[in-house]
Amino acid sequence: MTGMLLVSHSRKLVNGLADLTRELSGSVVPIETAGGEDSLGVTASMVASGITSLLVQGVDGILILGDLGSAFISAETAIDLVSSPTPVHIVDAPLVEGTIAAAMTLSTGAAIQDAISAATEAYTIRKR
Amino acid sequence: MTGMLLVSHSRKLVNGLADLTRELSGSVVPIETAGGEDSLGVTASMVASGITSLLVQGVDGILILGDLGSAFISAETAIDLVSSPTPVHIVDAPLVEGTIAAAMTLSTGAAIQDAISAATEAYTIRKR
Amino acid sequence: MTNTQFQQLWVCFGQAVSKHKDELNQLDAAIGDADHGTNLDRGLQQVLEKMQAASPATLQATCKLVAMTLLSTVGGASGALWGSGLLAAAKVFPDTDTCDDKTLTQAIQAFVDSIEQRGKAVVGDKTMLDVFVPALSSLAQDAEPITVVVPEIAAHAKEWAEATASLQAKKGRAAYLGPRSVGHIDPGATSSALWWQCLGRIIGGSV
Amino acid sequence: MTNTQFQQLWVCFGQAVSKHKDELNQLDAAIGDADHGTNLDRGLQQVLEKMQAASPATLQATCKLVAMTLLSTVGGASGALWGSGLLAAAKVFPDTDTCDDKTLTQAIQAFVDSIEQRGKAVVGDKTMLDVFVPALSSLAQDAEPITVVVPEIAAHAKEWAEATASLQAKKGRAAYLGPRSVGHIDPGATSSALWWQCLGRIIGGSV
Ligand SMILES: Nc1ncnc2c1ncn2[C@@H]1O[C@H](COP(=O)(O)OP(=O)(O)O)[C@@H](O)[C@H]1O
Ligand SMILES: Nc1ncnc2c1ncn2[C@@H]1O[C@H](COP(=O)(O)OP(=O)(O)O)[C@@H](O)[C@H]1O
Ligand SMILES: [Mg+2]
Ligand SMILES: [Mg+2]
Ligand SMILES: [Mg+2]
Ligand SMILES: [Mg+2]
Repeated sequence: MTGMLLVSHSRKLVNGLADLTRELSGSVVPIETAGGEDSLGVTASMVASGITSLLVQGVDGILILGDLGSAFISAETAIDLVSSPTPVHIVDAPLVEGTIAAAMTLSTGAAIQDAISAATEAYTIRKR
Repeated sequence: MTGMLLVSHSRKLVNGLADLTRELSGSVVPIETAGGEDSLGVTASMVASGITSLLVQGVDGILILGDLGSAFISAETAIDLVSSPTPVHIVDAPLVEGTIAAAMTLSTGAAIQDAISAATEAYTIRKR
Repeated sequence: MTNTQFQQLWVCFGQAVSKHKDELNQLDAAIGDADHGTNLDRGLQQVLEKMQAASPATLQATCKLVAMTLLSTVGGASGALWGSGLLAAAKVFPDTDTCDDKTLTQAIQAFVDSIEQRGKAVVGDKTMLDVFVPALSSLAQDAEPITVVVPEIAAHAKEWAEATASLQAKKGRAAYLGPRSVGHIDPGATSSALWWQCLGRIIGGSV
Repeated sequence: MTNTQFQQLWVCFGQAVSKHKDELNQLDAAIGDADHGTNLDRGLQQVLEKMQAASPATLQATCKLVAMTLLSTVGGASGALWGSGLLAAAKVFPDTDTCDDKTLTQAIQAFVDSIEQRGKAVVGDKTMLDVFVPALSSLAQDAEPITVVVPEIAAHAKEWAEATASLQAKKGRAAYLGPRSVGHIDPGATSSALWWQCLGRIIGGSV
C-alpha cells in the first residue's frame, strides 16, 4: 500500500486535512503528518520522522504533499537523510485538493502513478 | 478592511490555515473559519455565523474560500440567509495556496479585486 | 396537494432513507465518502422531530422548516442542495393549507432551478439532477392530472438513478475520480428516487 | 582555511545575524512572513552551543554539525537551504583540520549547486543566490589568492543584496506577491551578505 505524508508549516492544518482525507477515502490509505506545533515552520528532521513512521507501517511507496515551496525543500533534504528502501515521491499539487484526489484514487486500488496524476491534475479542476 | 472566511469540512484544517496565514500576512487581515468539529462537514448555518462574525468586526468586504465544491454550495446558501450589507465574494481557488496569496496581497494594502486575482492565480503557481 | 400530504411526504422519505441508509452509504463509499445515507438520515430525523414539535400550518411554513433544518444539520453537498432547493420552493408554495397541481409543479421547478444554480451541474453529470430533471419534465409536459403522472414518474425513478452508473462524475467530490467514477450508481440520484417514490404513493393516495 | 577559522566564521555569522535580527525580520515582513532574522538567529545560536559542546575536530565534522543543526532547528526555507547546502559542502571538505583554497572554492560551489537544485531558483529570482552566485564566480575566476579575493567579494556583497530590490520574486512565498514584491530587498540575500562579510574578515585575517 502507498502511504501519504502531508507536510505543512502548521501541523494543525495537516492533522485536520488527514482527518478529512481519511473520511473521504475510507481510512485505507496510511497517512502521516509533519509540521510545526508551537512555532510554525517545518524542518527536514520533522519530515524525516514522518517518512520513518510510514516505513514502519510497511508502505511500499510514499507520496509527500506540502503547503509552500519551503516544505518541499525540507522534504527533499529529508529524503537524503532517511535513504528510504521504497520510492518516495514529492508531488507538486495544491495541498488540500491534491491530497484528497490522491487518497481517493489510492483507495480505489489504483497504482501510485495514477494517484500522482490525480493530485497534479487537481491544479486544473475548478470547484464550481 | 477586507475580511476572509475559510470554510472546510474540517474546522481544525482551517484553524491551522488561519494560524499560518496570520503569521504570513502579519495579522492585519481579519480571518474567521467555519467547518465541522466533532463530525466532518459544513452547513450553511456555520458559514452564515462566520460571515456574521466578520461583519461584527466592521469589514467592508468578505472573501470566502473553501475546500470542496459542497463548501461553496453551503457558502452560497449562507449568503442568501445573511443578506450582508457589504459585498461577499466566493473565490474559487486552491484553499491553502489561495488563502495565503489573498491574505499576503491584502496585507500590502491592495484592493479586494487584486486579492481575488492573487487567490485565483494560485491555481497556476507551481511550488518547485 | 395539502399541507398534511406534504408532511406525510417527509415522514415517508425519512423512513425510506432510514431503511436504505446503509445502501446509500455503500453507494457513496464507491465514489465519495460513504456518508450520504448518514447525512440525509440525520437531517430527516431532525426534520420529523421539528415538524412534530412545531406543526407548521401551511405548505410554505412546512417547506421552510424542512429547508432550514436540512441546511443546519446536513454538512454535505446534499444538505446544502436540498436545503437551498427547498428554500426556493418555499417561495412558490402559498402560505395556505393547499395548492393546485400547477403550483406544485412550479415549486419543484424552483427546487431544480436552485440546485442547478447552486451546484452548477447539468443532466449527465451523475448527480441527483439525473433523477429530478427527467421527473420534472414528465410532470410539466404530461397533460394528465398529477394523481396519474406522479405515480408513473415514481415507477421510473429507480431506473433513472440506476442509469447514472454509466456516467462519469463531473461535479461533487466524485469528479476527482475522473473515469474511475464510471460503473457506480450515484447515491444522490438513488435517494432522489426514494423521494419520488414517496411522492407517488402520497399523491396516488396509497399511503 | 583551518577548522578554527571555519568555526570562527560561524561565531561571527551568529553574532552578525543576532545584531541584524530585527532588520532581517523587517525586510522579510515586506515580502514574506517577518521571520527570517528570528529563523536564522535561532538556528545559529544552537549551532554555537553545539559547536562548543562537541568541538568537532575537522572541517568536515564542523560543517556537518552546522548543517544538521540548521536542518533540525530552522523551520523555514532558509534553514532547509542552508542545511542542505552545507551537507553538500561537508562532502567536499576533507576530514582533516585544514584545506587549500581550491577545496574551499569547491565546497562553496557544492553549497550553491545544492541550493539551486533544492530551491529551483536562478540568479535574478530575488533570493540568497543573488549574492552567492556572483560571489562564487568571483572566487572561481579570480587568479589572486583568496586572502585577497574574499575581502573584495565581502566589500561587494551588500551591493549585490541591495540590488535585489529591483527584482520580482520568482521563488519562495514572496512569489505569491508577483509584481508587488518589487522595491523591497530580499532578506535571504541580506543575510548571505553578512556571511560573506564574516568570511572576508576571517580569511583576510582581521578578526
Ligand atoms: N454540484 C452538485 N450538483 C448536484 N448534485 C450534487 C452536486 N454535488 C454533489 N451532488 C449530489 O450529492 C450527492 C452526495 O451527497 P453527500 O454524500 O450527502 O454529500 P458529500 O458529497 O458532501 O459527502 C451526490 O451523489 C450527488 O448526487
Ligand atoms: N527556492 C529558493 N531558492 C533560494 N532561496 C530561497 C528560496 N526560497 C526562499 N529563499 C530564500 O529564503 C529567504 C527566506 O527565508 P526565511 O524567511 O527564513 O524562510 P521562510 O520564507 O520559509 O519564512 C528568502 O529571502 C530567499 O532569499
Ligand atoms: Mg458523501
Ligand atoms: Mg461528506
Ligand atoms: Mg520568512
Ligand atoms: Mg517562515
